Amino acid sequence: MLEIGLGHYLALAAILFTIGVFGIFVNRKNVIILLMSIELILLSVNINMVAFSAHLGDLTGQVFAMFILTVAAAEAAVGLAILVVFFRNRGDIAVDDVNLMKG
Amino acid sequence: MLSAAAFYILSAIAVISALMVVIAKNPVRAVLFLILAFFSAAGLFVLLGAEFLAMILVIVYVGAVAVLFLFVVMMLDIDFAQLKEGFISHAPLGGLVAIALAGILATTGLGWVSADSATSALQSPTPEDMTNVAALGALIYDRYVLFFQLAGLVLLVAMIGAIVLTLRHRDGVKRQDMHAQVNRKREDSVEIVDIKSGEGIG
Amino acid sequence: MLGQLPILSAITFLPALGAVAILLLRALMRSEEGAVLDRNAKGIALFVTLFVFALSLVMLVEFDAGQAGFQFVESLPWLPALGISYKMGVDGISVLFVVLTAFLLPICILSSWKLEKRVADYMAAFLLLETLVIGVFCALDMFLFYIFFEGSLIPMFLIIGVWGGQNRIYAAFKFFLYTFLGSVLMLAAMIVMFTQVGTTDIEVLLAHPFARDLQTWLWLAFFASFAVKMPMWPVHTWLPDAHVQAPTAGSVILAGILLKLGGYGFLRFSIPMFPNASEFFAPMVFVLSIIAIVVTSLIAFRQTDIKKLIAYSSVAHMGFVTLGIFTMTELGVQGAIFQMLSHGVISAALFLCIGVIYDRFHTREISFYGGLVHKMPVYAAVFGLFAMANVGLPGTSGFIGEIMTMTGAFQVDPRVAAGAALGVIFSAVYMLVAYKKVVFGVITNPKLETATDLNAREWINLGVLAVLAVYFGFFSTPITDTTRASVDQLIQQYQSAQPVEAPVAATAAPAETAAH
Amino acid sequence: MAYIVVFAPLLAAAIAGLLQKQIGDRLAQIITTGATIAAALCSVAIFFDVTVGGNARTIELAQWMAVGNFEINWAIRLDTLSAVMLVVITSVSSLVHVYSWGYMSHDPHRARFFAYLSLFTFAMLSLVTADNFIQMFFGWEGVGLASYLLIGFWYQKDSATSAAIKAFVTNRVGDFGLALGIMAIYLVFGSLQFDEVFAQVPAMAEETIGFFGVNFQALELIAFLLFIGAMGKSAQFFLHVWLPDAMEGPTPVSALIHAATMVTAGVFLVCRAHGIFELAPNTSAFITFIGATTALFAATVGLAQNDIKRVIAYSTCSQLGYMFFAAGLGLYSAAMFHLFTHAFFKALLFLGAGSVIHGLHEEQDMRNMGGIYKLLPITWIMMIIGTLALTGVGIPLLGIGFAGFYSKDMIIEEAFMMGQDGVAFGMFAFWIGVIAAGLTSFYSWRLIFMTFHGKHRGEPEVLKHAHESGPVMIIPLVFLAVGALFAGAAFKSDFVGKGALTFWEESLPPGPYAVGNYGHLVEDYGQSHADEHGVELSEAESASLEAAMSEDEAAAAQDHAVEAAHGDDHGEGADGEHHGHHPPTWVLFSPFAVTLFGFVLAWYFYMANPELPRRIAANNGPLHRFLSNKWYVDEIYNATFVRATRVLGDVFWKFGDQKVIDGLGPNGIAATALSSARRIAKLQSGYLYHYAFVMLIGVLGLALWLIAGAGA
Amino acid sequence: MTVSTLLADLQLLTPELVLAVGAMALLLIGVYTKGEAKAAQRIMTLATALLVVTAGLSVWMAQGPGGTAFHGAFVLDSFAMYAKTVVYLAGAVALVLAGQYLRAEQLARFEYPVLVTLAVLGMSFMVSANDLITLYLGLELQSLALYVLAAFNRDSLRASEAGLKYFVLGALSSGLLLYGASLVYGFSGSTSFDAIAVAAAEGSQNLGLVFGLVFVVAGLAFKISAAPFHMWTPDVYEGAPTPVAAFFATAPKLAAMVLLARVLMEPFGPMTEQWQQITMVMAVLSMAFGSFGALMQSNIKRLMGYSSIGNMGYVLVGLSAGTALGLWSVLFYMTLYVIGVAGAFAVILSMRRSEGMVERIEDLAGLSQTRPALAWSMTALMFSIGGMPFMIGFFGKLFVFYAAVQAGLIWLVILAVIFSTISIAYYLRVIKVIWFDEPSGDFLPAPTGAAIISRIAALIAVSMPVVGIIIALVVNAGAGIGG
Repeated sequence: MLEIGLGHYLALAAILFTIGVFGIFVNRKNVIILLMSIELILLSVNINMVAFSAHLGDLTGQVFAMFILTVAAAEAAVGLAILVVFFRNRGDIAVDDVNLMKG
Repeated sequence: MLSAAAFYILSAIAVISALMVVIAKNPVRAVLFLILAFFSAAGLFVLLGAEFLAMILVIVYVGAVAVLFLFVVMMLDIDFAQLKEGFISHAPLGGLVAIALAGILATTGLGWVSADSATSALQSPTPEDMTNVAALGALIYDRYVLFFQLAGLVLLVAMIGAIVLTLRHRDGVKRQDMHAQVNRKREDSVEIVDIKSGEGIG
Repeated sequence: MLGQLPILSAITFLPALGAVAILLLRALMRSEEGAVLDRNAKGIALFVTLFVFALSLVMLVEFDAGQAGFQFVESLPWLPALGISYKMGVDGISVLFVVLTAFLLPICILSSWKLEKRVADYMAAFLLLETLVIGVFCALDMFLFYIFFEGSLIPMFLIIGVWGGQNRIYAAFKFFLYTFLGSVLMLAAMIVMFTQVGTTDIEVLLAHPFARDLQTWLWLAFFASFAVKMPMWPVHTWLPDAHVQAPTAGSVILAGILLKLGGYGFLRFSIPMFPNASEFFAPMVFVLSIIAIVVTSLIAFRQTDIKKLIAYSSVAHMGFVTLGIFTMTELGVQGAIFQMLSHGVISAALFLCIGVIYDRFHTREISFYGGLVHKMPVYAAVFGLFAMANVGLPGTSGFIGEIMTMTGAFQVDPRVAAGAALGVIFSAVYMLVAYKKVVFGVITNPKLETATDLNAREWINLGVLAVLAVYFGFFSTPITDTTRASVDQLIQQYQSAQPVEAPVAATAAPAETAAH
Repeated sequence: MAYIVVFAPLLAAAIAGLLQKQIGDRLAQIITTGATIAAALCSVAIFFDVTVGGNARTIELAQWMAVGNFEINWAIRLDTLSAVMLVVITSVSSLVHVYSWGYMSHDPHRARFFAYLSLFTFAMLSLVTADNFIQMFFGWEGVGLASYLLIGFWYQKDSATSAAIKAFVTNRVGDFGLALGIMAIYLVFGSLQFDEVFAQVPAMAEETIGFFGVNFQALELIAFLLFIGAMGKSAQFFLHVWLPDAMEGPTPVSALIHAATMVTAGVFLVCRAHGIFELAPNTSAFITFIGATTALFAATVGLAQNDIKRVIAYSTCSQLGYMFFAAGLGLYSAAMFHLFTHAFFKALLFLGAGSVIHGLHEEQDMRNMGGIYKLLPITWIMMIIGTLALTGVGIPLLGIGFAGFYSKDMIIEEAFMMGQDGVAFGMFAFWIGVIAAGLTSFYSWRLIFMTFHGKHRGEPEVLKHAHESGPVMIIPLVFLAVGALFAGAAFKSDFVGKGALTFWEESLPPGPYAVGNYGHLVEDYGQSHADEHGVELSEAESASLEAAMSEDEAAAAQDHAVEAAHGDDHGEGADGEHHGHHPPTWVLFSPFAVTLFGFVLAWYFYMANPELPRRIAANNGPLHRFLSNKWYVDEIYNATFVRATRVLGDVFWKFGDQKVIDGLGPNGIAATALSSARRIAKLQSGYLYHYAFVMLIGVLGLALWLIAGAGA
Repeated sequence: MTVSTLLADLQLLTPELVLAVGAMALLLIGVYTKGEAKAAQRIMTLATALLVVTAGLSVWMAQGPGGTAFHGAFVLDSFAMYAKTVVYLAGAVALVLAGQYLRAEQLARFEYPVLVTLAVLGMSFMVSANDLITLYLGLELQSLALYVLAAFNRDSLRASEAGLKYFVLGALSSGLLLYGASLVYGFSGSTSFDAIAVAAAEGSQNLGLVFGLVFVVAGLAFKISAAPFHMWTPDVYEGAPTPVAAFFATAPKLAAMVLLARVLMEPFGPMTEQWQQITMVMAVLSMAFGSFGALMQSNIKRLMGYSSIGNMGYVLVGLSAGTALGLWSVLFYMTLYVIGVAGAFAVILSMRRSEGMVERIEDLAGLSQTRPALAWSMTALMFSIGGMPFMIGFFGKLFVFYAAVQAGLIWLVILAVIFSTISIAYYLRVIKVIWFDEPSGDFLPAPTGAAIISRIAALIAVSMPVVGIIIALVVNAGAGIGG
């Protein structure tokens, strides 16, 4: 138990991942929180990647994680831009309000 | 032993702050918790020997992304009082599903076994004689140069996207136009007016 | 002479070319020239259909009735990756249906001569329909058959939906979806057959012995399609709606030809390809046929809408067809084919008859009419003739099919024949009562005072049909001789597929033999 | 010649029917009548050619159907049986054609009428000249069609068209049986040619057919099914309902179709297929029973009818009953004989009634007639002759009488003899025959008295305009009257007597009477072809009758009869040696006696005491009601079959088709699909967190599905 | 990596290079062109030309042998070549369709064609991906561009809502995909498809790998909008500008499907039995949601959204076969689907009245009388998408079903044919409105591009003889991969 191995990291990543997902579907307050939840998911993936990388002694995981970080940043930018556009049109970013189209 | 303690502390902080991100009422606090989570993750990366990624995480995420978040939160003039309160009716079910998911994934992780072929399949084994930064650098500029370029394109798209969505030419707003400034000619701006003395500018 | 000419392709695709010509013509003409366009569209349609009819007669003359196999075969590789080819051909079973279709189309066009609503589209739809239906009868590739078979739904859907009556949309959807659902199951079965045999060539498939268990499933899937198309009880309910709502010419085609696709399918696929399953299910088909004959006759008796009545009567008459086919005796099968052809003439004529009065008074309610004979004696006579033909009076073609199928059925199981014969009684009841209510009596409805008798166009249409209905009532051999060789082969093949020579006489018990 | 007989009427019908506008009524009448008369003349020639010349033959015309063994040809078969029918049909038809010139003179649709008449004639001819069952079926339904057209000739009358439908449909019920019978024949014999079938009959006696789980004797089943057809066409009990209603048609039609020709087709069928019926004793017994029942039933109903034509119609029905029980007992030649004579006197009666109706301006109700014999004297005389012929008046021992005397009494006597021999229902038939004869006498004379005698009871206006019919109507009556007077006497020998042995040749058995009395002549027949018909024969017959007479006294009281029957048993045994065939005298007299009784009773009721029947009618006792309502058969049928058809039709339609099939089928599925669509649309809530949740559940579900699947 | 190997590698990437360089060049040209409208017009034309040229280039490349580049991260086989050609052409068509619309809606900005070009570039990498990282980056390149395009009409609440939904859910799906990718990487020790295939053969029962598979498939299923990851589709189709929806429905679908097929067939080839379970479930769910969901729709774009869900279900039926036949039936179906949908959207883009664009199905009422040519085209296209015989779309269904039957998935096929009956009902509804209903008003003349494309697509839809050609192409393409 005290010996920290791959499994511990994977478990931690799993928990973070779940929290991120959970954040998406229980959140009705604020779309920004959704974006942050997504960042949490990506973070958990990165933890996985790095943990595997360390475990396997292979740098590919880290490279992958690096690109994930890059993309995540890009995603954040686009996401926030869309959010801003939405806010300008709507004047609100409560998740509950995003349901003009349905059925 | 020490690293075990560090792992537990850092991961505890990460989990708690992640939870706080999700449940915080105030988005600003959520962003701050996010930053905290990133910091602890960066610590974990250090524990795993991925120093470069740890730094990137702090610099890119905390320095850029999280700040961007903060900026947007601030910019969008949201009346936080109006934001709808509390968790919703299906939170219990959602929580159950989440716990199930987390349980399954964590169990899988704890009992992880890699394929036998994994060792032989490694594309870029960690070199012994290089620092993490150097090793990564050697990889992304050589073997993974394609990805590097692709990532660049992704960022380009993000840039175009952000601009195309948010950039507006508002009327009545003074903005700097380098091109106009540089090409400005005397004739455009200066008018020599011959004023007879004593008559004033009529 | 025709050995080199792709006459079947010509017959099949000329109408489609005509349709394209009409549509192109419209595209080229200005919208204010609507009347001219309409006239031209009618002219093209009539010319094309008549020409196709002439071609079909040429084909019939060239057809060698003594030969059981397919003739005028054309084969082009189409999708060689899957063994699908463009293969056309006719044998004794299908050749007459081609002629029937080609024959009825000019009549449809003529009967729609007075149409004013969207004439170009109408004519194009009918021409397309002709291509598709003739294609069904000519196709010698399983998927080609399916393409034509299903494709025919499209123009018919439009015909019912655009030029139909009050409730046309419901009827069109019901027609389309009902038949579509049946057919897609057939498609699944066809795919299974293809995976089994590795070809879609009907000629090859005809010779392929399918495993017993598989036959059962394949048979059921094909049955789902053909039974709906026939239509057999209890999947017949689309037909009354479709008929009632369809325009006259639509009803003519529907009753005259489209219903025959099911029967043709049974003869082309179910019986020869799945002989064991056919034998196994024959009792079920008999029961359903008898129910169809008796029950729908009774229902027809209660109709207040004359078209619906004829529609139900069609269901009953198709009951004889399924009955005859599944007796798997030469008499029964020949009778079934004859019945289909004869029904093609008679029901077409009956719908035309209804069309005549519908054109004049725009209602199909029986109670609206009465005493028409005073104003329209010729119409009354012609309508009477076809009513009697529908009843199956000897001397009309309606009789031959019925007596042959029933006699064939009697050879297999007298009970079946007895049940079917009941329908003969009921058909007299509903048909004569309806005829009386429409034609006889005194005119009580003042609107009928203005009625005018048949005009020349209606005369020609009905006259030609009447001559056929009576001629084939007295001389059936021109038809049965044409079909004989192929039917004989079909039955021979069927018999040889049975494990033990099934006792033909007395009560055949196919269920037991098939169970082993 | 045969072509002329069969096709002249067809051609005439076609011309008159299709070109009626172009050629006009007059020409149509001439063409049709001419054609029919030509056919009649030719058929007489053929009759002699066949019977005397022995030129029975079959002319093949064309192939009709040919599928495997199912080969059906159009043909004209000429043998004695069909020749007899040809003569009856064409002669009566010609007379009716001529008669119609007068009767229909005011009708605007004469051309159509004559076309129908000729069409009917053609159909009937094709029926009797068929050489296979299918062609016979063609004629069979063809006459049904013509009958339908003619009954409904006055299509503006609802009752007429309804009656036409009733006739057609009831006939179809019979045809149902006939068609099945034909199919059964094909199953058993593998052919439908008369010759081929009849040749095989003896070999098939043991064959059985499974039908609804029961194995029937094939021949019994076939015979039974054929007889159902005959029942329909010949209006036998259960299927008789159409005949009285058919009187809605013009009277000449009734004479032609519903008296002389079409209704006898059933008898013809049984005779034609006698080979089968002979080997089907049970069915024959059934035929006897039905025939006898019909004879009695129709006679009783005839008692209480007031419509002049209906009375005659029921009379026809009753007489057909006679023919059938004769056929059922195996007396085919006797049945044919009665058919032959009946054609004349019944046509005479109908046409006479038509003359009355015509004279009284379409009055048909006898209650509104009376006392007109002076106004229509010739008609009156003709009707009397017809009635005498129908009631079979004749002098028993001398063997002299009207046509009906020969044929009907022959049947009654032979029935007695058959009963004696223990043939099923023989005695039953005999007694019914006797009783019905009395009833016949009663209603026939009732008709005469009510129509012609007593005070006029209708509108006086009518009486003023009442007139005798013109010569064109009277002449046919005269011709028929001649037939009614002499047909019996002239042809008895050929049909049932000595001549029958050679007359029928292969087409019918000559009958027990002929065989019993003249069987020994058969051997001689081969050697001497001498012309021994006619007088010589009837002399021999009367001699034998005289001999029988001497044994018993003229009185024929009922109580006496029983004893006599016993006594006769012994006598029969004694007679056995010389193959004599003689019923006891009381049997010979019994029809005569009851006929007389009937006449007296009718006279008492309608001449002596005319108030009595009216009071009976007014009292409306149960018996009267029962009879005047025709045993309530129509009502029962209405309550059962007609109603059931309606109700079933409605149930199958509104409940079966609309509720169950459409409700569960297309409409139900459509509704389910639409409600599913609505539910799915509701699932598509538009909320991000729902979508995310679904995705997550999806991943989780798929993962678990896979793990569970892999584990299982 | 030496320069020579780099050059050799880059040779295989010729179309991508052209596209990437071209896109950046376009960006520059756009920036330096005066006048927004003029820039948009010019870039639109250039971008279309660029895509057509690239398509030609990729056809030309198809003459070559192909191969792998960058240490196996990028593969160019016949499968990829075929898919690329179709994707480029679909992109060009999307641009043609967009031109007049954007001008009319005052949305004409030069970034639009640039974004489309970059998205196509992303797709190009997707179909050539032979490594998880290529896969991810290609996917993200495409997705980010699409997110922006969805919200391109930034003044429209609907469009921005569509963009937001698409983005959030898309990011979530990327997260799922990445999580799966990480597990796969952790199990197999490599991100290369070849190495993964080796590992998968070894541990097809391994829980971690199975989870990896599920998560990766889930992430990709989102892109093809297969149920239960389909929920975004109708909303985004409805909300996004119509030409964007047209683009969404064509090229990205094909690219994602090809990617999914490759992932399943190559790295996870040894796990066919496992992923068959997933694709079958997704196929059934997609067909069900697609058919039922569309029945009650009144917005034609939304209807197309549901239609695409359903159609992806049928494709998954073919994919579930897991055979070479299944693979090319997928390619074939997708090709026909892309043609049909492009044509259908061309018709939708022709639905303009003086008051602006209309997109209710009811607005098509009486089209057969007002615009017969358009009506016949739409009829043919609807039937083709619905898989009705005598239209080319039928063959798509025929072959996916055939593949499934051959693989023994007969029950799946029976379910599929039943769903196809339900789905034909809503295509029929469109046809009903066009033909049976009385005209509710004429449209303005259709934009030239849309008119041409709708007619060409309709013509292809009814010209059954050409099926053979397409089949020959896809059979050849499908032979490129498979395991």
